[in-house]
Amino acid sequence: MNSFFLILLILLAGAAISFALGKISSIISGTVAFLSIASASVLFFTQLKNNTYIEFPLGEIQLQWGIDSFGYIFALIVLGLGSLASLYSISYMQNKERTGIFYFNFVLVITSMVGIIFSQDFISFFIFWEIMTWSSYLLIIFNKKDVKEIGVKYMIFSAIGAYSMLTAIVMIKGNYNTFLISDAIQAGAFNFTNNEYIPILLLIGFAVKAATMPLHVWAPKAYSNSPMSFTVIFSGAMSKMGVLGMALVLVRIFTFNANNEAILPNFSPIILQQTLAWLGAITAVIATLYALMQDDAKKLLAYSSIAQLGYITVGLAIGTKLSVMAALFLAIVHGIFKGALFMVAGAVERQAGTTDMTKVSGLIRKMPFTFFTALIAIIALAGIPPLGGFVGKWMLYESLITESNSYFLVILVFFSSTSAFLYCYRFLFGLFLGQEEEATKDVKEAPITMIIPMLILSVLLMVTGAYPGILFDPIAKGMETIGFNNVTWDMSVLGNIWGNSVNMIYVWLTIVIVFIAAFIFLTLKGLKGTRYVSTKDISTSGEIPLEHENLTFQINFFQPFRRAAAPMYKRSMDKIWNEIGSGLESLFNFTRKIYTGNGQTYAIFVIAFLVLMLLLKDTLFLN
Amino acid sequence: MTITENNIKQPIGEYIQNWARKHSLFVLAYGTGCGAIEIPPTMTSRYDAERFGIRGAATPRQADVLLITGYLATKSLKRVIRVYEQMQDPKYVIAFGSCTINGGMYYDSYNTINALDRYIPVDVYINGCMPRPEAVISGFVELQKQIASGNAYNATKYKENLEWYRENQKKIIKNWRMPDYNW
Amino acid sequence: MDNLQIENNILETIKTAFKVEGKVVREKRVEITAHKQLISSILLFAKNQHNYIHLNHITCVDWIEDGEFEINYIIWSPTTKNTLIIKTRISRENAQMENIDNIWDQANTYEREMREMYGIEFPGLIGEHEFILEDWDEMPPMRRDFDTLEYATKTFYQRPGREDAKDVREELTKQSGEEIPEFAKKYSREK
Amino acid sequence: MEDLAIKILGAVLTTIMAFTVGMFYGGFVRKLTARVQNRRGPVVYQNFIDLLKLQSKTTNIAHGFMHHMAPIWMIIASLTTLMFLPILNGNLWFPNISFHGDLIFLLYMMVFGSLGMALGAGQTGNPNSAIGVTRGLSQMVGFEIPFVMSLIALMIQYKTTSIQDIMIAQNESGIWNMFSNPFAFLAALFAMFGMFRYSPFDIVGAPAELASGPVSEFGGKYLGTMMTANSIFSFFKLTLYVNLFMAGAGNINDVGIVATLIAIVILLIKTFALYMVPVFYGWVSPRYRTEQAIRYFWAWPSALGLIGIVWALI
Repeated sequence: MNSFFLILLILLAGAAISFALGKISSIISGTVAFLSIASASVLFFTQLKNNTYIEFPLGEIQLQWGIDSFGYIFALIVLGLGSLASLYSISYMQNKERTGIFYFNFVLVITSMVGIIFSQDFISFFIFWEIMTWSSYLLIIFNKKDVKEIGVKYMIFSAIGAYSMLTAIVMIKGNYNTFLISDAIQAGAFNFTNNEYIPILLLIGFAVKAATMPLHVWAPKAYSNSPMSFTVIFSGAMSKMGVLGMALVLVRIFTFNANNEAILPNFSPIILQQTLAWLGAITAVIATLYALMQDDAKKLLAYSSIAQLGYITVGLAIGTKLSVMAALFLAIVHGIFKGALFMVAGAVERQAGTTDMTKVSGLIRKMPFTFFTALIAIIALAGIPPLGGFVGKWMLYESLITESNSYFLVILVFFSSTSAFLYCYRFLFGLFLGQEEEATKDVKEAPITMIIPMLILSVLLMVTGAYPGILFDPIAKGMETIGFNNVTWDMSVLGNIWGNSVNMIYVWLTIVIVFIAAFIFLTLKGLKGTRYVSTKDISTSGEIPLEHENLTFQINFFQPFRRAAAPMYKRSMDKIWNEIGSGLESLFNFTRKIYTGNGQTYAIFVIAFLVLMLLLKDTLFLN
Repeated sequence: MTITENNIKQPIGEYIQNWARKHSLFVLAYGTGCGAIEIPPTMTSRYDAERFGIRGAATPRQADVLLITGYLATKSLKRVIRVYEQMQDPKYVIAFGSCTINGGMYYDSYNTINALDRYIPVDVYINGCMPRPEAVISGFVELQKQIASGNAYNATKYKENLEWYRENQKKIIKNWRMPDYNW
Repeated sequence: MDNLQIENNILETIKTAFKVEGKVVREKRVEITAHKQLISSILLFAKNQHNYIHLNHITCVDWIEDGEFEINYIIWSPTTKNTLIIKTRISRENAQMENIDNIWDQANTYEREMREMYGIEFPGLIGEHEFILEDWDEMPPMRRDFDTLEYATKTFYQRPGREDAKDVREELTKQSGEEIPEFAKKYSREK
Repeated sequence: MEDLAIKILGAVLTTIMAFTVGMFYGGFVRKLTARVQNRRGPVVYQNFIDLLKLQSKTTNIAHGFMHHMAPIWMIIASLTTLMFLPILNGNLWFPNISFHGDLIFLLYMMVFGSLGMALGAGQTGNPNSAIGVTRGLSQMVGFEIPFVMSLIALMIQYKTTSIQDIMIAQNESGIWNMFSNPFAFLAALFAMFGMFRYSPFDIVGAPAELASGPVSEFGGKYLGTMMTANSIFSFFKLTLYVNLFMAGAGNINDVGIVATLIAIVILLIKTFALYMVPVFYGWVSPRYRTEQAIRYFWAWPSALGLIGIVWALI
């Protein structure tokens, strides 16, 4: 049997079996889910060769599945993170109700994402896309918390995305008479000179999943309210599906239109490029500003995900070799570190009962491995050398400064990433540092099946920091597939087009040497006289904090910053959408009055619609 | 290898360390008594204690010298003990003003202690009510002499005779809620 | 006595309202002595009718020879800038006084202090018993029958060499030609 | 092999020089501050005595692993940034590994120490430390903006992100960047006030109010190591500024020992002159609150930075 079908079949069977076993035992069900995803991954990475395609008919339509180097990048994220997350969820979902449904949807999400990567035609792409949306919807409302607000918001925005995507697909079919993605690209469907609507509609569809402003409002609560083991996938991999689509479309727009900008004076791709880049940067800034005001670690991470996706959008929108490489690198690395961080949040939630940073503190002594993962992932998230996060950030900045003339964009991105230090610190401090809370006195380290995926991810972050080349390799191949020529890379040297470079090996060497020397010196010096004391033994003007008194500073953490940045906090996209929502409601109230019950009126509507379609025929359909 | 100065023999490493300790005194001023008002002139332009290497420290972790300025109420004694124990060795105590010596004008008060050295070891007493900044500086110079001669080992004495000190302390602080130390 | 008109007026109104003793001490200061059961009514009356909205102080004096505590409520009016002192006496035995922190919130602080320092009970007073003193298990220290020297000698280590620390009251009485009253001799430190 | 030996020797020499110079500068500042306040002040080598004293403390307190690590992180940040910084202009003696890093890398590496220190301070459980850290990090967001703006201006101006190239370009044109792009220089200078945390931006470690803030639980060897790291780091920052805006030190063609010594002297003069700016500014300034400090950096310095970028574009 063909490996494509086999992989999907294994995953679907895994979904079905784990659903059936969910009633019996959550551990068995989780193990089945893990095994199916893991075996599918093994199958994928061993059996499938790049650039293999199969075609089969579905009725009259010719469908095509296949895997190219570009999809391979995302398959790395989806399957790698998927396996680890399913391993993680065995313990995480233990002792929870309705685990069957959870694992069913969980595996289904993975299946649909693998399907999206396989799809080389719009029909299967759209079908898998919708499966992904629906199964993730069921996971978002899994905790049955604020279903109305979160679920409805997610559904509305997903629907906006889906309909715009569907419209674009219909228009492609109408204009070029094909459903195959490669044919559409060959025909120039994403080309601005031919039709501006198709790429923009597709972009809207993808931007919803990539949580780009102004379509991001569903994300914070959806990320923070789903079970953490799913959020690992949700934020780490599923958002990357939006990135995949955006990269696919954007790169084509810019490469195809590079030479004939003058044809469209009104709406040149440069404007789209700049608009998208600025939207990405503003997303990053605003999400960062909100992230650092959160008291709940999960929400903080959710906002931070949006901010990171903002950087990726910037990279994709700039569209040069280095920036797209940076964006794809960031996409993978973001999958790794955000996956690790959500796993950390989940571990804390499972062990300590809550991730509210005002209620939990000082877990470092209880959960050292979890803290280690959090530390590594946070360093990567903050973009501090020498981990993978820095590599992506560096390339993004260099591409912005050297290759595009958007210097003010750099400042915006830089502002966002500097402010990110604040919430990075807040996350580590809030959960792990400070004095121990009495309520969390008996907290234990998370079980080993949760620790292992976390540690694997942290090791990956270190490796990608020292040898980013192992990720550059698939990325470069993927980029060549979607239309870049000659993508060069080095194993551990980062370079820009001005010829300046950073050698990560030297960075690592220096840091490791200094670290070892300083650590030995500081540890051995006065070893006998050094004593480790509890966090209650602090100098608070001679006052002694009692057992139940927790002096950790947690409330209004960044108040001075908030005061300084007060004008930026005044507006919220959420409010704007709410206003639009109430506006729409009154509009619908008005439209209700159209239904008069008179047949004549309806006839007029039908005629009016036909007339409208005829008028717009030329714009929507080319031939 | 030893070095001899003022008829005192010290190993050279010790000598250098003591020299550094002597010339770099970080002072934690416990300023609850009226003597606290004498500290600003001591530290600022007029008397300039910094030329002796004396400077203020904000927390007991960084401090070398605990300067107790004036009377100690029983309530503040608890804090002083706590602060003293939080300081890192080698540490010194300078008690300042008559009240720390014999209670001064508060000798018959129901809530001020009379003899500080019963509770924590005192290296240098500066008498007077209040001692002027010159006296304070002379106290510091006396302490520097002690440090240089290697005789300022009162902190060790405190650890050795901890039981005796604890007994005295607990007589005042009946509800003993101090953490136990593992030195 | 035109300049004391306001003071006299206030005194008169309170006198007629409550049938209490009182006098104008000097300009802007009126003193009233009342039974302890009248205190809260007088305070309320003064607060509402004469705008004595500010509670300056509540003080306590130990009249050990009469076997009584004297409690003074000192209140002040911002309109007339007058101080009104309301005095009352309560027995030292099982000393108890009405709690007035529903009239002025800040009375709570003074009352807690009096409870701790004199042992006067205020029924319904909110707050822990330990207020200023820590770990105190002796007689309330501000009572005059509490001998601080004895306590200090017993508790703290008196350092020898304080020979000049003698009771100077005798010398002072000699200088001024007065005599130490009988009751006070009991507390003399030179027995 | 010989190459490696020379490299290691160069690294050690650079470290020693940075440490000594940084410590002496600290001592000079204390002495000068004292003279300004009409005092005699401590000896100029007082910082060395303090360091020796702190290292000869016999007992030390650590509140946990991150507390223990904090000084190490700071040392890592100081030394790594120093190693990636060309100390003398094109000189063969102290290039270290500056060819393997660039400005953006240094910009991010500079944060490493602050974050490590913040984590250590957080682990102590002292609320003052955490408050100090939030102030410090917020303030950092403030001054990084004008700083990065001026750096971008320089990068645009010379079409390079390498410090070495910027130095060479300045030497070739003969005009220092502080004159060729005064706006960028001013923006960076204002950012420097925040970086050195002298008044009016010293609220992070306000001694009376926050009990010296983040370092309030650090004593003995930990405080001593931090002091060392800070000294090295301040030398690094000064040299970075001199490299970027004052054409570095020394001539590119001279590699002899005498020329190197002269270059070092020039470097010392330039760095000291630059160091005096925040110190002088601090003497006459009261203290800003954190939000005032942030607004300060986001107002005029950022505006100057923007003008600097536009200036570089023109």
